[in-house]
Amino acid sequence: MKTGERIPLCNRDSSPNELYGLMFGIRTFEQSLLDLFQRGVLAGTTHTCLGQEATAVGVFSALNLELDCAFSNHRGHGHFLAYCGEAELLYLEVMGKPGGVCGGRGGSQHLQHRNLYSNGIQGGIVPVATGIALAEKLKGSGAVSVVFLGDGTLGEGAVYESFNIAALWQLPTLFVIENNGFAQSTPCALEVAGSIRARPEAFGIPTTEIRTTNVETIRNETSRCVDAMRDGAGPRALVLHNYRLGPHSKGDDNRDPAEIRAAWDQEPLKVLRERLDTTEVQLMEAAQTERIGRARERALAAPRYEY
Amino acid sequence: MKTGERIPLCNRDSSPNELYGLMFGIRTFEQSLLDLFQRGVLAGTTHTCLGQEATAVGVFSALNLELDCAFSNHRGHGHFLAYCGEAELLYLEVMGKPGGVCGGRGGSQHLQHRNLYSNGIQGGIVPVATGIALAEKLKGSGAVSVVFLGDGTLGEGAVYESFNIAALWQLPTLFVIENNGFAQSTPCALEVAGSIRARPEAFGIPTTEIRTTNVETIRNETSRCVDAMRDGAGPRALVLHNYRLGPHSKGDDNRDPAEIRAAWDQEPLKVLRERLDTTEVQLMEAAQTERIGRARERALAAPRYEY
Amino acid sequence: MSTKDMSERPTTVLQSLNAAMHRLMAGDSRVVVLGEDILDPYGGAFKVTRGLSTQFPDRVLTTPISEGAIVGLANGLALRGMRPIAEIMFGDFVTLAADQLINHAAKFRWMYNEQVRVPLVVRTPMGGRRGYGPTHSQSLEKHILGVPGLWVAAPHALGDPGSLLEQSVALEDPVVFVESKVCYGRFLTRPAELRAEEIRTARSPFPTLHLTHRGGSPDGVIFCYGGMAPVALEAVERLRDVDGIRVDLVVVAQLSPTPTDHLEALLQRGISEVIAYAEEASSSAGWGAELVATIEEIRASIAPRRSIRHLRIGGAHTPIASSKEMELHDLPSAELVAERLLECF
Amino acid sequence: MSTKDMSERPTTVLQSLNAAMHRLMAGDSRVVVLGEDILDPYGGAFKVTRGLSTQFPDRVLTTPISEGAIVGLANGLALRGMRPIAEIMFGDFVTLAADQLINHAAKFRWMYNEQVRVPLVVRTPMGGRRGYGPTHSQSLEKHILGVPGLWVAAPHALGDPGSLLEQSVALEDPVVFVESKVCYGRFLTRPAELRAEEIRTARSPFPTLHLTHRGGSPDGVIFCYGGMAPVALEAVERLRDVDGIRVDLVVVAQLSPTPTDHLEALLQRGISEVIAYAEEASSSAGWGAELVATIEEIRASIAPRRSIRHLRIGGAHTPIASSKEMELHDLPSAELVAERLLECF
Ligand SMILES: Cc1ncc(C[n+]2csc(CCOP(=O)(O)OP(=O)(O)O)c2C)c(N)n1
Ligand SMILES: Cc1ncc(C[n+]2csc(CCOP(=O)(O)OP(=O)(O)O)c2C)c(N)n1
Ligand SMILES: [Mg+2]
Ligand SMILES: [Mg+2]
Repeated sequence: MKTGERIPLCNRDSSPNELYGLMFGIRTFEQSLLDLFQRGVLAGTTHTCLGQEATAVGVFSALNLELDCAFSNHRGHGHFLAYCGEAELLYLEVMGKPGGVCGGRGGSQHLQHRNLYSNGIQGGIVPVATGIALAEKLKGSGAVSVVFLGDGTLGEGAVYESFNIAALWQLPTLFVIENNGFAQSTPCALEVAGSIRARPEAFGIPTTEIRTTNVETIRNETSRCVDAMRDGAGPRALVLHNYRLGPHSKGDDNRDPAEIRAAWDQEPLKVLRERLDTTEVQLMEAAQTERIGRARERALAAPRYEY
Repeated sequence: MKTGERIPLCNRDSSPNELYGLMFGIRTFEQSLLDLFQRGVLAGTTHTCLGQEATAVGVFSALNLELDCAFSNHRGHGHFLAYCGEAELLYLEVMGKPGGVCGGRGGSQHLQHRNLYSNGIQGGIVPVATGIALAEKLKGSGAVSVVFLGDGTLGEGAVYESFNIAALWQLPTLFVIENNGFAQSTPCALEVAGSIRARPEAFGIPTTEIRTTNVETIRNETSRCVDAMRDGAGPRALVLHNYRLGPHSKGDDNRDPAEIRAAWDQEPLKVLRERLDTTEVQLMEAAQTERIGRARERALAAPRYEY
Repeated sequence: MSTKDMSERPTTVLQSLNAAMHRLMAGDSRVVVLGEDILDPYGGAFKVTRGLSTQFPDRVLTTPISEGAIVGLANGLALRGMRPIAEIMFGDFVTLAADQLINHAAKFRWMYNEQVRVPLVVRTPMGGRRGYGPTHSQSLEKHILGVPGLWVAAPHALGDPGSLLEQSVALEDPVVFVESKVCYGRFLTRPAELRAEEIRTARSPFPTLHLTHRGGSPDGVIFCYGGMAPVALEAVERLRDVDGIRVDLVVVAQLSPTPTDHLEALLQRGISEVIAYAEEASSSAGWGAELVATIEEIRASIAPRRSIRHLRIGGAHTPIASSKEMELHDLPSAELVAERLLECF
Repeated sequence: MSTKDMSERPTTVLQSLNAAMHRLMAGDSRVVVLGEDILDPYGGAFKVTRGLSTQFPDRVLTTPISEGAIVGLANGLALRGMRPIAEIMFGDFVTLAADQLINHAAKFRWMYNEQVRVPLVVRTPMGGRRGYGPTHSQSLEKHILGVPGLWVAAPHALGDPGSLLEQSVALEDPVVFVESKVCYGRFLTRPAELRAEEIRTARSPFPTLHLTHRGGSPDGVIFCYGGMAPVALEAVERLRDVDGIRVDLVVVAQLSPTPTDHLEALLQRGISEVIAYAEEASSSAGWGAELVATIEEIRASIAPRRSIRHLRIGGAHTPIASSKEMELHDLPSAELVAERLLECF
């Protein structure tokens, strides 16, 4: 597959500046999608991770990107970009063009690139990711398998079947549970009873819960989980709390505007930017904007399917 | 439907003698099934509740049998008999005869009588029972809905979807989770990770765990759950630990004979019998043996389907 | 509904369904509606449930993302005398409710020896052409046809979707009600040039719509349902206007059990030499196959020596692409239907 | 396997499958077997996995009761280069794995643009006549036919079940392998009086077995698969011996995708006036319907004026009773198959 210019990726040694750069790249990409939709350039649907960039960057920067596997969900652009940085391939895919990472067949929710997979069925990906962990364990590859699920996806029974099996067989599966406050239009309180954290714990899965949008904290906690798993300690769960800044997909958003405004004060880019040097931030932002812009323009110029 | 002589049922006021009598009736019924299988009179399969009679009698004696609903599983004869005492109808059903409680269509695992239902799909009955609780709540009937599930059935995702919804909507569902040590040939440790009790609790369902074969304790704890639920306190779970004395169905049993022998020392009939008057016990046993025997003989004499 | 009503006040499929939902809830306190994201102001992903939660807050329940349990709950509700209408947000997720439909809902009545009824309706939108990709565009109804005890019905813009829904709720048995997501915005209308007749029987209560050209027997017939109705109609018009070929249109609403008596009635009116079956799913082991087999059985008894050219026309036998061009290319269009028929003449 | 092999050392379907499982695990360390209760000494509910956990303890995994996750795990294993063979204890529970089969296994290869393969096999026993009742006796395979990307294969006692399993594991795509629970104990054997020929092609690798009477063209043909093979064979013998009617037998192993090229080859040999399709499930929207439709399409091109009498013979369109008498009455017997055919002559 022909790949264009990539966004620089992050690892455990990346500086806050670099982490910020990657998050900003993802933000820019996602915002441009909403823009392309509004301009009628994109069709179908898309789910952006605005406000949740720290999860993507925090988790993937803790992984061995050559080795580890990840299964992403419907809200997977950030995961994809933090995994491989191939903005152009993703643009092409979302645009349904032949050059896309899956030739335009999969589109936004159905991505596959090297060790990264995604699918649009809530919950169903969780046992698959658990099977990936089993495969890697049987092969002795040392890889871990990461799977992303939202608060709403905790409604699906497949999740608990997977918790049970991952725990019984001590598989290297990392369940990243991201509570962004909503499932589509439904607030968490109407779809999740009891405690999120207690759910994997009930199956004997050590669970870390963090209420922060600090990307470094997320990277640190992920690293601890991954190191333990690589040492054979069995599955881990990571419960992250954040807020979805954008609409569920591209449509209506019936949430309280004040609530959304308040969330913009704690969103991961802002939180990190406050600690960084303004000039460096501006340089980085400019470089990313240009990079993403080039990817977008190249993708826009690429041919569509013709019959 | 024509019904023969019934086994006397129990309620919250029933004496230990009466509780024993009902348990003994169930035991006698179940043993006679294994016997009929061996004699080639029965075909198909059957799952007896030998050793688990205290669950059936303890739970149903705490219910309002006119009002409350119950969904039973594949191991449901004890539940059926403790609910309605219709031994003859059950014999006929298991024999596949027209006079059976479901005309022989359902057989052992698929029973329906008044407010009692059962089905042979592990886990699938749990959301149905939750829907029954919802119906009764919407109707304001005051009924509770009881559902029985084994340790092995905790493997099914449907169970957790139901925990979540019952808790969210505060439905009067009582989840009776019976850990009899095995799922078919598989010991609990190979199929249940973590803690059984923590599972409903993770969804915010108050859970009572009892490690006893004492039928009165089970009745008391069930009563407390049911009373709370009738007062609108939402779902409850009851985790019971016991031991399956017989084979999974009628076939092989690969368990350690010493383990099985040890379990016979703690089985509910023995435990209760030790506290009762021997003469009364003998009278009661004789009466039940006769009753069950009559039901069996009448059922054996009844016509089969002819085409 | 007659053609006249439709022309008086233009109504969309969505409006028709939504109005029926309101009527159903207002008219019967046993009706309970449940599904994901159905509360106002959102009112459901495709808005069929809009306004219900405001009007009937106690009987409209937004659920977690638990398709299996949603249908399981509906089963329990139905067993206890309620009239649940469950929504599965995308028909693609009906796979998650397959066990509740096949091993619970459909079985209870018979296996409990007619002692219970399970009057539930599961509504769900199927179909592509919206760019939603491989897991949000399928027409999976073929996989739940032929289940003893389970009805499958499909409204369409040439009929009366709301009445069909009311009929479904009135049935004593479980019904999967397959909506077409591209048709929600369509106006209910029937072509004035064609004579319309509805067949319905006690055994097969969901009406089959027969649209015929006036004067003389047709050159062929197209059978279709749901979202393919407007596509097939366009093919009929194209064949007539461009190619001078007169093809009747039959729009089936009862997908399962097969409305054998309706088919018999149709074949009694005359047996076409060419019959096409237009469906959006790939036609392998699908709805069209069942119709071919049933029609052949009927033909054998009423015209043992005649032979019919049966033509199944469906989508590509692949998943459905996100790419707009690929998706539209792979799903059966009016052009394709017309072309495939033309090849027979 | 030839008829000769079979007579040399009597082998049951169960032995054939179990031996193949052993060969597969011994020959390829990527093969992983998973399912409920499959560890020795129990060795699985129907014993197909017997001995495996003793020989290959690391690659035989007994699972919790989680049919969905079992197939999900197999998906993950297959994506990462393993060759999982998953067992679903009773075919009735395939409903619980429908989402993993339809929305995951079958889609990955195509929707990921051919970048992955999903070589998994899901083995499961279907069928009744054992008195197991409504939720343990069904033949649900009709509901998973016609899924793009998913193979469905069925071994039978007239063929070589073990080889078929090996073929399934060797395929790069997901296969549901439908065993017949009443046939496990049957000896592999073919009737000496009939000439046997196998059709297999690159496009349709699972063989179709054609059993013909010697000398002259037959009066009719019965198509069947899996557990219906011995039943249909008995009907063929009864028709020949009692009624003097010569009916060929075709036993299909590839249920999906439809082996159209095999059917074409068969029809090229001659088109019977009567073709029966014997299946254990109710035939509504089932395997037989797909065959009728496909055969009609082939017939239209090679013999446009001929007409075939198609006869679907299946079980009652109800759930399957526990009652032995009712169950046997409602499932298609050799008598029924023979009678239904006789009516055509
Ligand atoms: C099985 C299934 N049911 C429903 C949907 C439709 N759906 C897509 S995203 C979504 C909400 C998911 O919520 P959550 O898991 O919290 O993730 P978020 O969107 O908040 O990231 C729903 C209901 C789906 N894709 N799959
Ligand atoms: C969905 C489903 N999977 C598998 C089975 C087969 N099966 C019947 S009973 C059983 C074991 C159940 O174990 P548990 O829940 O502990 O109940 P117990 O038999 O011990 O009472 C199994 C696997 C089934 N009936 N349904
Ligand atoms: Mg969310
Ligand atoms: Mg158990």
